[in-house]
Amino acid sequence: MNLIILLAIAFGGALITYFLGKISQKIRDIFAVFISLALAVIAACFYNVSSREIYYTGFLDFPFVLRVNTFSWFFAVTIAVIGLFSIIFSLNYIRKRGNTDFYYSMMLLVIASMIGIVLSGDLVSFYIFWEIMSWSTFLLISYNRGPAISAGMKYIIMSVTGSVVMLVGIVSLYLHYDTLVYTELSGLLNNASSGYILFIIILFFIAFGVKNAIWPLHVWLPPAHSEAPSPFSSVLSGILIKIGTYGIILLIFVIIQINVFLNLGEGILSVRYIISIIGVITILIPTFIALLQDDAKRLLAWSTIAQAGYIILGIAYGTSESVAGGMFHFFNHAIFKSLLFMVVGAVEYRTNGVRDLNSLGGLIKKMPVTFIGGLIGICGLIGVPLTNGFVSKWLIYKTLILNNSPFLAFAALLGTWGTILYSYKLIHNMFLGQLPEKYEKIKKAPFSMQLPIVILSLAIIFFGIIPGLPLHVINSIESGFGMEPLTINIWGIASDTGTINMLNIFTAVLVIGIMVWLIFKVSKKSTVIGQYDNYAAGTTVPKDKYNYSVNFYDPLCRMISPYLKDFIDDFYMSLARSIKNTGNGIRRIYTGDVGHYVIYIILFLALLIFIQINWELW
Amino acid sequence: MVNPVLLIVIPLGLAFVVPFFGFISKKIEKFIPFVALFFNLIVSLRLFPRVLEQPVHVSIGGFVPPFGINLVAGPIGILFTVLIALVGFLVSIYAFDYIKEKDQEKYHILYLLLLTGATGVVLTGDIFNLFVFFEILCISSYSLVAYFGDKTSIESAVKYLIQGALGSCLILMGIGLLYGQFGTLNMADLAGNIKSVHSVSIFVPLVLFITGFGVEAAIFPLNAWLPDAHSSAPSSISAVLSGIAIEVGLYAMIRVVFTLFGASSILTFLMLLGVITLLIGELCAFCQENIKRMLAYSSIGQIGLMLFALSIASSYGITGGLFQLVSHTLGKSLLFLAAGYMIYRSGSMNISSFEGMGKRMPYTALAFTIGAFSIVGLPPFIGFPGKLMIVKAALFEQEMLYTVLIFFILLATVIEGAYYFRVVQALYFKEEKNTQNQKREIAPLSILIPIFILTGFIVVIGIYPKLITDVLVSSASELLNRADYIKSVMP
Amino acid sequence: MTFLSEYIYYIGAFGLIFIGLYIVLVKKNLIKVIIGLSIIDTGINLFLITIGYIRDGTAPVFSKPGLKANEMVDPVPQALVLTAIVIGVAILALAISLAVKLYKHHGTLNLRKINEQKW
Amino acid sequence: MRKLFVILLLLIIAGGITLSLKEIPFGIPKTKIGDHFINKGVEETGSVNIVTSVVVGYRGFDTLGEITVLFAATIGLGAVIGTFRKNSVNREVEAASLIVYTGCRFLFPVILLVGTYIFIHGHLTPGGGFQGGAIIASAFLLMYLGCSNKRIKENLSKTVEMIGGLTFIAVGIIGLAIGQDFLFNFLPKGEPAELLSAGIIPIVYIAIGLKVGSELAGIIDNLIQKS
Amino acid sequence: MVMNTILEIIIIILLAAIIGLFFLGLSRKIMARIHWRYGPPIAQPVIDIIKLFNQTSMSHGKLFNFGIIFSLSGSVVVLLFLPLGEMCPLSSSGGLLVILYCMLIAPLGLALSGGEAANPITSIGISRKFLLAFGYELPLLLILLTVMTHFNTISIVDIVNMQLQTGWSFQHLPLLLSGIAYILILPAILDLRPFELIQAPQEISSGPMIEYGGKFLALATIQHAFNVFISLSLFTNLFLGGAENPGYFFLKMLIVFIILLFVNAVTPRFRIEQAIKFLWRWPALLAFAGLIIVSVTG
Repeated sequence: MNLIILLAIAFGGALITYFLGKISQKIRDIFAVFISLALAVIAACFYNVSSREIYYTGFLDFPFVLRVNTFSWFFAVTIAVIGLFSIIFSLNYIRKRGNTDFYYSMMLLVIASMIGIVLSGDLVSFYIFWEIMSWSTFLLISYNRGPAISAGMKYIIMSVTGSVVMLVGIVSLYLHYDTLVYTELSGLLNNASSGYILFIIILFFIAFGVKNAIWPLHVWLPPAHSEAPSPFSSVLSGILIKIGTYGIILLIFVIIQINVFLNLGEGILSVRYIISIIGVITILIPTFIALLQDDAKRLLAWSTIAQAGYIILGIAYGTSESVAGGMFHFFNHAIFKSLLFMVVGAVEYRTNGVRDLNSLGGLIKKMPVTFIGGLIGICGLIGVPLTNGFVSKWLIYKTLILNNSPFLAFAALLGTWGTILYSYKLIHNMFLGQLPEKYEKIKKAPFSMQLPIVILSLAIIFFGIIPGLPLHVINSIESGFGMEPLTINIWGIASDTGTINMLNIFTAVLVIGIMVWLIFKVSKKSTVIGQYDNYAAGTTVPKDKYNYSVNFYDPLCRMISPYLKDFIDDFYMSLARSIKNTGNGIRRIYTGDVGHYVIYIILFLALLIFIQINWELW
Repeated sequence: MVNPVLLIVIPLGLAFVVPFFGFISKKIEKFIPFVALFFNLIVSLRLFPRVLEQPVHVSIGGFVPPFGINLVAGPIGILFTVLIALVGFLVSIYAFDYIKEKDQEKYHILYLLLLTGATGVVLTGDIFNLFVFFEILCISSYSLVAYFGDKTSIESAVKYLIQGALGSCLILMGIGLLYGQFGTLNMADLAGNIKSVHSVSIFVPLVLFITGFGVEAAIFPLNAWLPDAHSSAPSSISAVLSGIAIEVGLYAMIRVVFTLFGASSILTFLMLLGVITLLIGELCAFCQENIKRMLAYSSIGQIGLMLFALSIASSYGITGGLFQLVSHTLGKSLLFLAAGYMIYRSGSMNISSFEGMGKRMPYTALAFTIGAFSIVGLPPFIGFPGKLMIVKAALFEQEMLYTVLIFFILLATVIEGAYYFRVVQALYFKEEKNTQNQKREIAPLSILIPIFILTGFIVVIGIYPKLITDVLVSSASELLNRADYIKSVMP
Repeated sequence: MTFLSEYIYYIGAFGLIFIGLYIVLVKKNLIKVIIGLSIIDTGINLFLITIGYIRDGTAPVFSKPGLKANEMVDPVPQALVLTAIVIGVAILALAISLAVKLYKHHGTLNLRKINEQKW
Repeated sequence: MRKLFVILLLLIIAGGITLSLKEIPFGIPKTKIGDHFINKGVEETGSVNIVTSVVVGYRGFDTLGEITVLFAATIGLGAVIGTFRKNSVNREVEAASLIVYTGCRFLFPVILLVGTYIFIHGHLTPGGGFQGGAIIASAFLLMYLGCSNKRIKENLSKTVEMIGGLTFIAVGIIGLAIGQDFLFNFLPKGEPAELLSAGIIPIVYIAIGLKVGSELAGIIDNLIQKS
Repeated sequence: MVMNTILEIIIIILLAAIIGLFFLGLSRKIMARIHWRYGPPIAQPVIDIIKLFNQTSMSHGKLFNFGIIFSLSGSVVVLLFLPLGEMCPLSSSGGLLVILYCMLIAPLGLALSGGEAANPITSIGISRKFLLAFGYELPLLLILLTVMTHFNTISIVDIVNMQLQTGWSFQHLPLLLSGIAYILILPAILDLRPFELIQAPQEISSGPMIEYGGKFLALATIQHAFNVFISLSLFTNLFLGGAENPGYFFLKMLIVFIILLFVNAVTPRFRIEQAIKFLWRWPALLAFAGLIIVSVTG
């Protein structure tokens, strides 16, 4: 199979989908699913293939290179698979909405451009795909109208800011080294001055940081994730922001190379440490802000930022365990976060767009499969043992502790405990508690929604018990980067400094669980009662009156909320306002009085002459 | 043997005979610009390969320069003629249905004259002849701005005329001063005599030229006419004004600065001026509610960007600047055409009146979106290579000033993005308030064809910039190698 | 005095130009501004002619035999002026027609008051 | 304040221009191309009026541009003025007295004749297409002023104008067609100072005269009729 | 080998259950004595459990059942990671970090189970439970990190072994600070006054447990007993040098527990915000100081 064919299918599929939709909705749906399935399958076929080809030279003499190795394969497959699931999820979700052709076509375009990003082997084509991804994402975020419009605006402005800055970096690299192909570029920076490397890192980091929603570049993410259509939110949160992670890995490990990166700066002021600290801030602040949210998707959005912080922390810390943890967490986060967005999306779909946590509740009886998906999803998010999130976080913590960075570890761990709070709030307020009467008639989610939910839930458990599979891939990526490989077996990691073996834990939990269940089973049977049949000190619980899921963590929220204003957002907004004010001020020079205009002309002339006569500048 | 002079003469002749066709049938008139510009397109494309090898020189009336007037069809000249012919051709198709007012005849004549004037400016090798053609361009654009004859358009035209006439006077003064000193009007001859601009006597004409052409090129602070004029002209004319007229002004300015004076010392100043123009244009555009005013201010910004790139005066810089020029010509024309039709249907120039247009006119809105993305510089559209080349050119200089300026430019790009994306969102993602005319309507073919062709160019060149970069590189070397130019004209 | 006699033509020409410029820059009335533009034009034409002038030169027309070539004034500026005049006329005509329309629309020719198009 | 400021600016510019005028002493001998034209003009173009040989011969292209400018102005003026035709009030014009009326009608052909003479002899005597055209236009102006009931036939004027323009271009293109340059003087130059000399120059000047005359008349017509 | 492990597991579970239940009984007895009452017999919890298993119970649904099972098995799994003397069956499967995470399972299970019950009081209880947990986890994390950084290992077995060589952790200043902090947060972990907010019988009628009856309550009680054992044993292992034999180990735990009971008996209850404020102030500060000292000197 050829890489160009893969890209051609991806982009061609996106285009054709739009026109197919004009013919028949059904054909288009099938075609879209087929295309994304094909992408996933073809991408998977490149496992352990390592190839590289120049496919286009017509662009300003930059050779466009496509390459695949384990690193890009890993990302490409994740993208294709998550993309496939969200397309499937979309089938019902989007059906009754307007402009569906546009939706599918953009969705496929986003996926295609992401695959293009990870497969491209030089920075120019990387940038081109990057930008295509940016604007198609912008169009999709705005798709929901209403508040989505300002969300999309925020996103695209930040994204464009980031990418133009990156462009400077790319061009600067090109001018210094006369090539932008990774393979030729890598290692060339060994001899560069550390100031220059720092300059490059900062430039690229702004771009990747915006996409990856690193604090303080995160402000676009909460509105964008919460206002986008839910299937796209899962793509957005699951993989799209991880393209930023891909970029960071690319920058640190391929272009700059890890040994150069680790030697930048000294001690607490070293670049790796600073980025790690930024990662930790990215974990902590958004975690607590997520606690305060009442909108399910906004909560998940903040959570996404926080989880991205773990990834950055892991990658920037730079030991082979932490990098493995970071990359594994990328993979896990893609799974469980897209799952959670799908869960919220399913609820939203059935309740006609309600995602306010205070007005939902008790849906477990109505949507059991969705609930299980949500439960497993939050377990993964928290990192409960036997889910995939556990292993990746464990790797990060372990290496932080053992390398004497306890404060980073503390912040990361604290973030996890915050995660418990908000993720329980999410599941409790949606599915547990009392079922409001208006939701009595809700049906369970349709099959096209349940299918991805079920598969992704299974994947969480599967990779939680057998972390060795992805870790093996990650290990070979790392050895490709010239890092010390981990000792990995299929159940976990065995090393001198710390061992984890999911099989033992799994067996233990399973056996003990069965034992307890047996005890439970053999003891006297219990009768099942309804939700209003509650103990209420002698009276009955009045219907629809008590919904204690409102303001779930009120005491804590009252305590911390004054400190958690998103002042970065305020800062950007005031920046935007001041730019607008400046513009409004400046345009007053065009007074409308032509007398002024001619004076400008003569003034310009006189000024130039005056300067020349007096100072002879020119 | 194709002679570049035909590029000027044939459209001129056709412009003269438009009234005659008017006698036969009123319907034929509108096809005259179409035919003329089609002819120009063919001729200039046929000239292309020849010009790339070596500039074509034509002396009028058989008198060798500096005694007669000569035309220099170098790569840059032919590049411009192709652009003018192409955009003019497409806009003339657009005008089939767009211009429905009475006095169509006059519109078409003036339109043709405008483009002929522009062609003359880029081809001529004589400074006074350049001035004459420049006046043709200006006078027809004054009239065309006033074409609708309503309150705003007359007001804008008056303001435009006053400033433009002042600019012309300055140019003429400059010509007089130059002629007084060197006794010749041929640009190559003049250039051969001018060694440096340091002395006041040469500097003053230079500044007069810069100011005079700067008015037409809309460089800050000489650009106050532009937002008014571009926003109140008919959209087809706005497209040509924005896409061609100001670029031709910029061409004249750059030609004068580079070739005539070889004034490399003033380039840094022009560069700063470019950045200031860019920032001011974008900031003002950011605050506009009127779509055409917004586009007009955006044109100011783009001109600033081009000026910046051209003033870098390296091969990279000029190539980048010219690429940006091409991309702006195509993109901005497309934007004005698409916006024009939407304004025509919605009856208001307010951005909010565009809400829901994505549903009402899908193709036009799509074209507008692509044009907007291209202007902002998003791949895979034509704006991106231009931006890339400019950044490359600026960073290539390896100087702090350039790096700082490039960040300002990129800031401006972001601002530009902000207001364009706002319109795109209005097109697609805001519901129309008055729901009665939700009906979907397809624009007539004469509107769609030019829009589609422009869109096609934007995408194709965006993906395959090599299509034009070769020409641009040789254009850049033409501009940079002053000595070659002089030698080729005056052996 | 020699200075004046040497440069009186220049002073005249540029005097006109600057008077015109002053009018354009300062006056409010559109008609006056147009007149100013016209004066600038005239000044420039005068300037051009002055450049080509030779002391005691004759018109460059060999209308009768015996005229010496080296006593003739430079014909080029005259040709240029011919063109410039026509251009000036063209601008003037257009400006006046616009002024007429402007008056119809706004009821005034005061340029300070005609500022609907701004910002 | 504004005035002072403007004066200051103008002074600066004046200073600059004065400094640059130092290089252009007044009354200098002819310049390079001026010399060439005077010395070789008659020989090369056959026109004894060197200005004409410059205007139509050496710099004929300028002249083409120039008539185009005028053409553009005429059309533009028509377009600008004509847009409000409906609303314009038909002003009652008092008829001129008989003397004026007759005088005008008498002078009209004479003026036309003078104009024609001037542009036909453009290559021989001072004068030429523009001057002749302007005189012709003044004849029409006279008609408008004196005989308010007479109007130019618009179509006729248009046709004349068109023929003028086309002739110019056709002459130019013939030069191109015979394998020379545009506006090449392909006709025999004849004896200098004869009426039938200087090749294409008289033809071009006649064309210019017709065109300028009809254009200026058209401007007058437009301004009088439609405003 | 495998048989040995299985045997160890069974012994540990049984021991933990016995010790845990004994502590529960003991606490009631001691409290009564402090209150000048006679108090129930020490075996009362066991008697209760046996009785409860024989009562009919009411269930709110599958998650209600699943949650309690999940919770109990989570607690049991944690036991397997804790060295009890020489015995530590799952020592090689992740260490202290896994313990930290597995300790999550139990409250999460209870919360889920209570969630389905849809009783408002349960919701309040759960909310308080998580908040309080968040309150004490902050110092707890600092404490554990101090210990792990000090010994530069994440394996609890290694920690115990090193204490055997170098003496109890309490002897080192940073760990002393952490140890004090741990004692300060222990009542919160064990739901004792002044942090008895979750059950708070007088206030929210046992909170999360309100819907439990019969075997559910029995299982919940067992889980609580395990919880008591786990927290105390963690403390003993980390700071009091663990022990070579279970008896000695038990003694250490008992002393700590009795101290806590005295505190419990004489203090009133915090409000939840006050509790969090307290927890985030003193214990956290102490632990933080400890961590700083460790990371600077280590």
